[in-house]
Amino acid sequence: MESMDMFKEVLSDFNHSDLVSLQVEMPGLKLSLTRGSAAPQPTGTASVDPANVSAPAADTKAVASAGAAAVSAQNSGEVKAPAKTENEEHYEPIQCPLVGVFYSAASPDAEPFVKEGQKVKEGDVLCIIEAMKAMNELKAPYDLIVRKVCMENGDMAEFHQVLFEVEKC
Amino acid sequence: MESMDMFKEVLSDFNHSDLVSLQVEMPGLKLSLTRGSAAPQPTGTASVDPANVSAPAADTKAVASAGAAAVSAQNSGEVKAPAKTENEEHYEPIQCPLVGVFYSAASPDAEPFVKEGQKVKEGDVLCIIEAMKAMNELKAPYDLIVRKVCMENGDMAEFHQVLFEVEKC
Amino acid sequence: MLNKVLIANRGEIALRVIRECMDNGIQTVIVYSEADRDSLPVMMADQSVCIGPASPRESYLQMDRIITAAQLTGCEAIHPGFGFLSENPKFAAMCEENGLKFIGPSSSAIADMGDKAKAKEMMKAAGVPVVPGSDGPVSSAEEGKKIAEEIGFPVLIKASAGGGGRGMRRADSADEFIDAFQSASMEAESAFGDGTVYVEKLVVNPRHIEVQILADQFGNVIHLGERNCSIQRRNQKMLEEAPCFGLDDSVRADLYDAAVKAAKACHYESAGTVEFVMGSDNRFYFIEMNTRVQVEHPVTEMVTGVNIVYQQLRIAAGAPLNIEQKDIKIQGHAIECRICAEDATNDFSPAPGKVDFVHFPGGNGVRVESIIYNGAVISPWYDSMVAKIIVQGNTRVQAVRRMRRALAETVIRGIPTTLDIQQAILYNMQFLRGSYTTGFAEKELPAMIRILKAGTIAGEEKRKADVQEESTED
Amino acid sequence: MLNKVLIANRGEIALRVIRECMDNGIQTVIVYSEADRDSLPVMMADQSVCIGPASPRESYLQMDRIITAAQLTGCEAIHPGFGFLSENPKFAAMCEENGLKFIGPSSSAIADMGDKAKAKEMMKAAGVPVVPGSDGPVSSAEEGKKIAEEIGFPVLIKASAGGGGRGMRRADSADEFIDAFQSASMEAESAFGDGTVYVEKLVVNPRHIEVQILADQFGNVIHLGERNCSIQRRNQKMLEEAPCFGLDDSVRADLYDAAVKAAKACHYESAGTVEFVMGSDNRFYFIEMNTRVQVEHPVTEMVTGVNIVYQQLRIAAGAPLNIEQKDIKIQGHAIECRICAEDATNDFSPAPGKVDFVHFPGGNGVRVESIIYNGAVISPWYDSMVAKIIVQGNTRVQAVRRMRRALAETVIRGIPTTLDIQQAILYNMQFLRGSYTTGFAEKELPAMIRILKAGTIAGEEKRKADVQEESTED
Repeated sequence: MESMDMFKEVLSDFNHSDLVSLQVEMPGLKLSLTRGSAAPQPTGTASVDPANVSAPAADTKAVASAGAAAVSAQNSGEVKAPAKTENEEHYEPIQCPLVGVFYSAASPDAEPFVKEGQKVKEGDVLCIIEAMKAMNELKAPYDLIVRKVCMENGDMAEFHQVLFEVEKC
Repeated sequence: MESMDMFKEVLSDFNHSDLVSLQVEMPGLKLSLTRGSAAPQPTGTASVDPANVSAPAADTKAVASAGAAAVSAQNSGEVKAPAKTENEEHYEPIQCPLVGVFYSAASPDAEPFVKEGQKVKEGDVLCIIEAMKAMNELKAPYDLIVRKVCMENGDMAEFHQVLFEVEKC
Repeated sequence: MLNKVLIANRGEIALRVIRECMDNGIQTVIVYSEADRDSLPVMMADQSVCIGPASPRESYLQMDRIITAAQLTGCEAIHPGFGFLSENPKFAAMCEENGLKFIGPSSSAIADMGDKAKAKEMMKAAGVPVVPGSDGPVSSAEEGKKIAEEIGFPVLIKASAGGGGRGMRRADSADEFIDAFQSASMEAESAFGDGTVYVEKLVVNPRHIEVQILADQFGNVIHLGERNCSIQRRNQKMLEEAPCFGLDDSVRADLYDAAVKAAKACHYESAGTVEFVMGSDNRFYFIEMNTRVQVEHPVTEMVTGVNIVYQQLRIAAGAPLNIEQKDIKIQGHAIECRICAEDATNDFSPAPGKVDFVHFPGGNGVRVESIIYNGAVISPWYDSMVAKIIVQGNTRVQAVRRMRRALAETVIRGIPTTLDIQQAILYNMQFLRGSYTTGFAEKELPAMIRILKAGTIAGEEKRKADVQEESTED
Repeated sequence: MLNKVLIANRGEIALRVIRECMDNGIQTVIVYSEADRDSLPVMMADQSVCIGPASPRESYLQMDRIITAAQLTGCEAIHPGFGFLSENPKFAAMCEENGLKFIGPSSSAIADMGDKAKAKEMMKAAGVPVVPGSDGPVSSAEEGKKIAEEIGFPVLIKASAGGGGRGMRRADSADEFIDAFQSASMEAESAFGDGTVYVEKLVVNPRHIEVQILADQFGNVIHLGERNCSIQRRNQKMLEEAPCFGLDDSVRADLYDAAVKAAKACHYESAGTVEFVMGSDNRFYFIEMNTRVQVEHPVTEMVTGVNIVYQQLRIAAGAPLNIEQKDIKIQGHAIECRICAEDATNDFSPAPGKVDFVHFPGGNGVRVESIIYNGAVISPWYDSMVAKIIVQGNTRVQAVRRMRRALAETVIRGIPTTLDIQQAILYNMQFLRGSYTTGFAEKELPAMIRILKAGTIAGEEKRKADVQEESTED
């Protein structure tokens, strides 16, 4: 991203936050912002940087987590996906490798292949994706615990749509 | 993006924000802005930067020339109105009040009404603008010295085109 | 053809004329006010001359400066666009006197058509239907009643000195007439110090139908069919279509005949429009003639394939018409939506400002006329129209769908626009039936605006809720 | 009409089809690769289905996934656009087998026309002129000479196993033939291990002329006139016009007749194009039939007023043609310029990237087909064409001027484009004469590119000088 784009994004995030000040350094940008009006400015400091005002934050998002000082910008690009919580960090997505219908069980009456919380061995069937009248079994790529089943039985799954969130064992 | 464009964008964003101060560094631009308003600025600091820029952010030009801080790039891109030099500061433009042909003299053989360097009294004729077959005398609005004649005899003059640069006496 | 033309206008019509000149190898000079220095027409024209400050009175209406600019830049002709000086007979005369071709009719035709009373008289003489009435003051209630019985009820009794609806009464029958007459006259007396009134037929549920005319210097006059411009808000047209939906061909033939007669009666030259008011009985009456190109001319261009501005330039160059009436075939249906920088949810208040982002529609059957671009600034000094979007379809239904699609494609950010309200019109049942009258805006807009407002607020709250949900999820 | 259509394509042709569906109340589903997630067609379609990563092989060519997506979203038909699967008989057959209407001809018509030898045979049988020749291997030089004398010189002797010009010789007369034959055969033997050669007429200074066809399911076939697509660089068309300038009406009649015969011979359905090569003697020969909509279809739409994609949809829905041959009138002249993200000054190397700013032309007679917008990213994975600009004028001269104007209005920043080289073509004398051949690009482009380069460098230096001057003035 170009510096100016980065600047704009940071500024926009800042404007939409209720931060009092923000300082950021990333490749190509070093920026310091202070919102003033009523807020009495710190006085008598040496390296003023109206910085270490801690960020309250109703509306968190990227910038708010800047807490200390610098957005390390690793999730730059499209910050669409909100930062994950501590727990979710461990979960891996199991994505659909083609386009088809998601079946959670072998037949309408059968039990689902897997349930949330279930431990699954590498190679076990997770679900079936039907495409062009062919039933494609999707197998666990490694030992895992199913944390979330993201689809309903019979849903259409797109390429790379997340079917399960799992925890590697 | 060129420095001046970057400057303009940052300034515009600043103007549209409710920031009190802003400091930014990016390739080609290092800028520090402070909004004057009433807010008493922090004093007694060593790394002052934003502080003593007193320019009220409303007037763009004022800010651009904002002494201390950065913007070294004022010759870039399309700086339509280049900053004036010290001397030119004194010169006032005499603009064409209508659309017509500029005549520097009363007739092709006559001496021009005024020459560069000439002292002129308020009310003296500076030139004639012909429009719709009418000869409109343009008179000196005050005592002045003609510093520059900007038109050739017979040129077309647009509305508000600068005809002379003059020095007020 | 002409060699060099001065455009004495601004905005999209200036650009329309400049483009047409470029497409035909004609050099262009545009005059502009200081507020329009960075406008697209100024960038596009071969030459430009600043003629004054933003205020139209001091720039676009400065006849001397414009004529001088034309002369000094070596132009042969002046295209006045619409608005500003386009229907000013004095300006047309000044052009004539200064050896400049005014691209439009003669100053006398403009003057004749500009004088409403005279125009009505001329039209009547030429056999063009005009709103029937007393043709002047009525001395007594009895005389008025007799006239009213002749022209048929309902009628309006109007103060000669009147305006703003004062001194005006409606009478639906002979029984009501005497009372209505006296009441109108008394109100006129007290309001204007003059109790004189006249009687005129009241056209119930009128539609605004107009016929496009082309006429050359040799007396050849053809028409290019009609337009329905009945969707108007405070006399400002919002949406126009061609042809008028659901009109009998016999009514059309009469309309066209009347329009051609009107043009011939005033020895018309160039493109012009004869405007009629049409009742629910499909009887129509001359209102006025617009002696210039109109905002909505593209819908006619779309359905006839005739380039009206090109024809104006040809005619001004002294060429005879190169199309005959029999060449004119109406193909399909066209609609124009005027997109204005106005806040429909705030009484359509003009909202000038900077266009942060713009994206226009494209594809088959879609035409855009606009001077905005990314970063353009809409000046508060002039008309609020920022774009015209015009579509053509094989049928009216296809045209409506295409317009919905075209508006859906259009993105204008930074200023409020009438895009949404136009889209709402395209889903309105009265509009879809095609038989709407000039009462459309008053009757239908309020509900649409309520929906827009609700939509906007709901959208706003939905967004807020989403944001909250997001933060709680975190 | 159809209710729901899947578009198995991307870029401007996907948008073209989506728009046409919207304009006719047809729901749309687009399939897309991960690289196209933020593309305009994905935003515009009613539904979208991601079918794979950027690589076309893993997305746009994944027949199973596309068919599955169509079935699961309840589509009745698939529009293949051009390129990708549009001329793949297997895909068309798969659609047929899965109860989906393939919007195009039958799989067998695609297969027949895709097999060059078979197509040539069918055309010959149908009385369509094909390039005359030995129609197969020639056993001896003497036999070859006899054939050459029959079809007339100049001829080409070509290796049956050949390619890339090896094993190919030209003979301008009977005298030269024997030597040329032996030399070709020897070269073929050493290059391909197979000395078999055949003889074919050499078309000197050929033009690429093609005829647009529409055919319904009931055997009705009409043509929509011809296009001249002779300005090609490495077999990529750059600029197309309709009609072909300076063709005799008798030649036209023969062309149209041949094209309709060709379509009938393969029981064609939908829109298609019959391509011919035409010599300087105006004799023409069938090359191939494109069994799909073409990039340049808008020029035909502009001059005929027939909406080709709409007709495809109607025909696919099983409707008989609603236009007859006699309804087709060619009005004026149309030109299309393909604007590609390529650096003409660097051997037309594709230059993907982000579009920082875009401004497209508008006004009467100008049409834009493009998926770019401010901030759009041109992917390196696909075709470099970013926009088509199409204009129509009353005459070819007016169309040329209008295109010059339209290109001048167009601003695309952030990526290099072929805008400038297209503008240069519009000022090229050979182009203006209208009689250019497929040799145009090779002959004329180098000089234009030199001028562009010089212009760019000069412009650059001028700018630098200006800046310096400005700074010294300060």
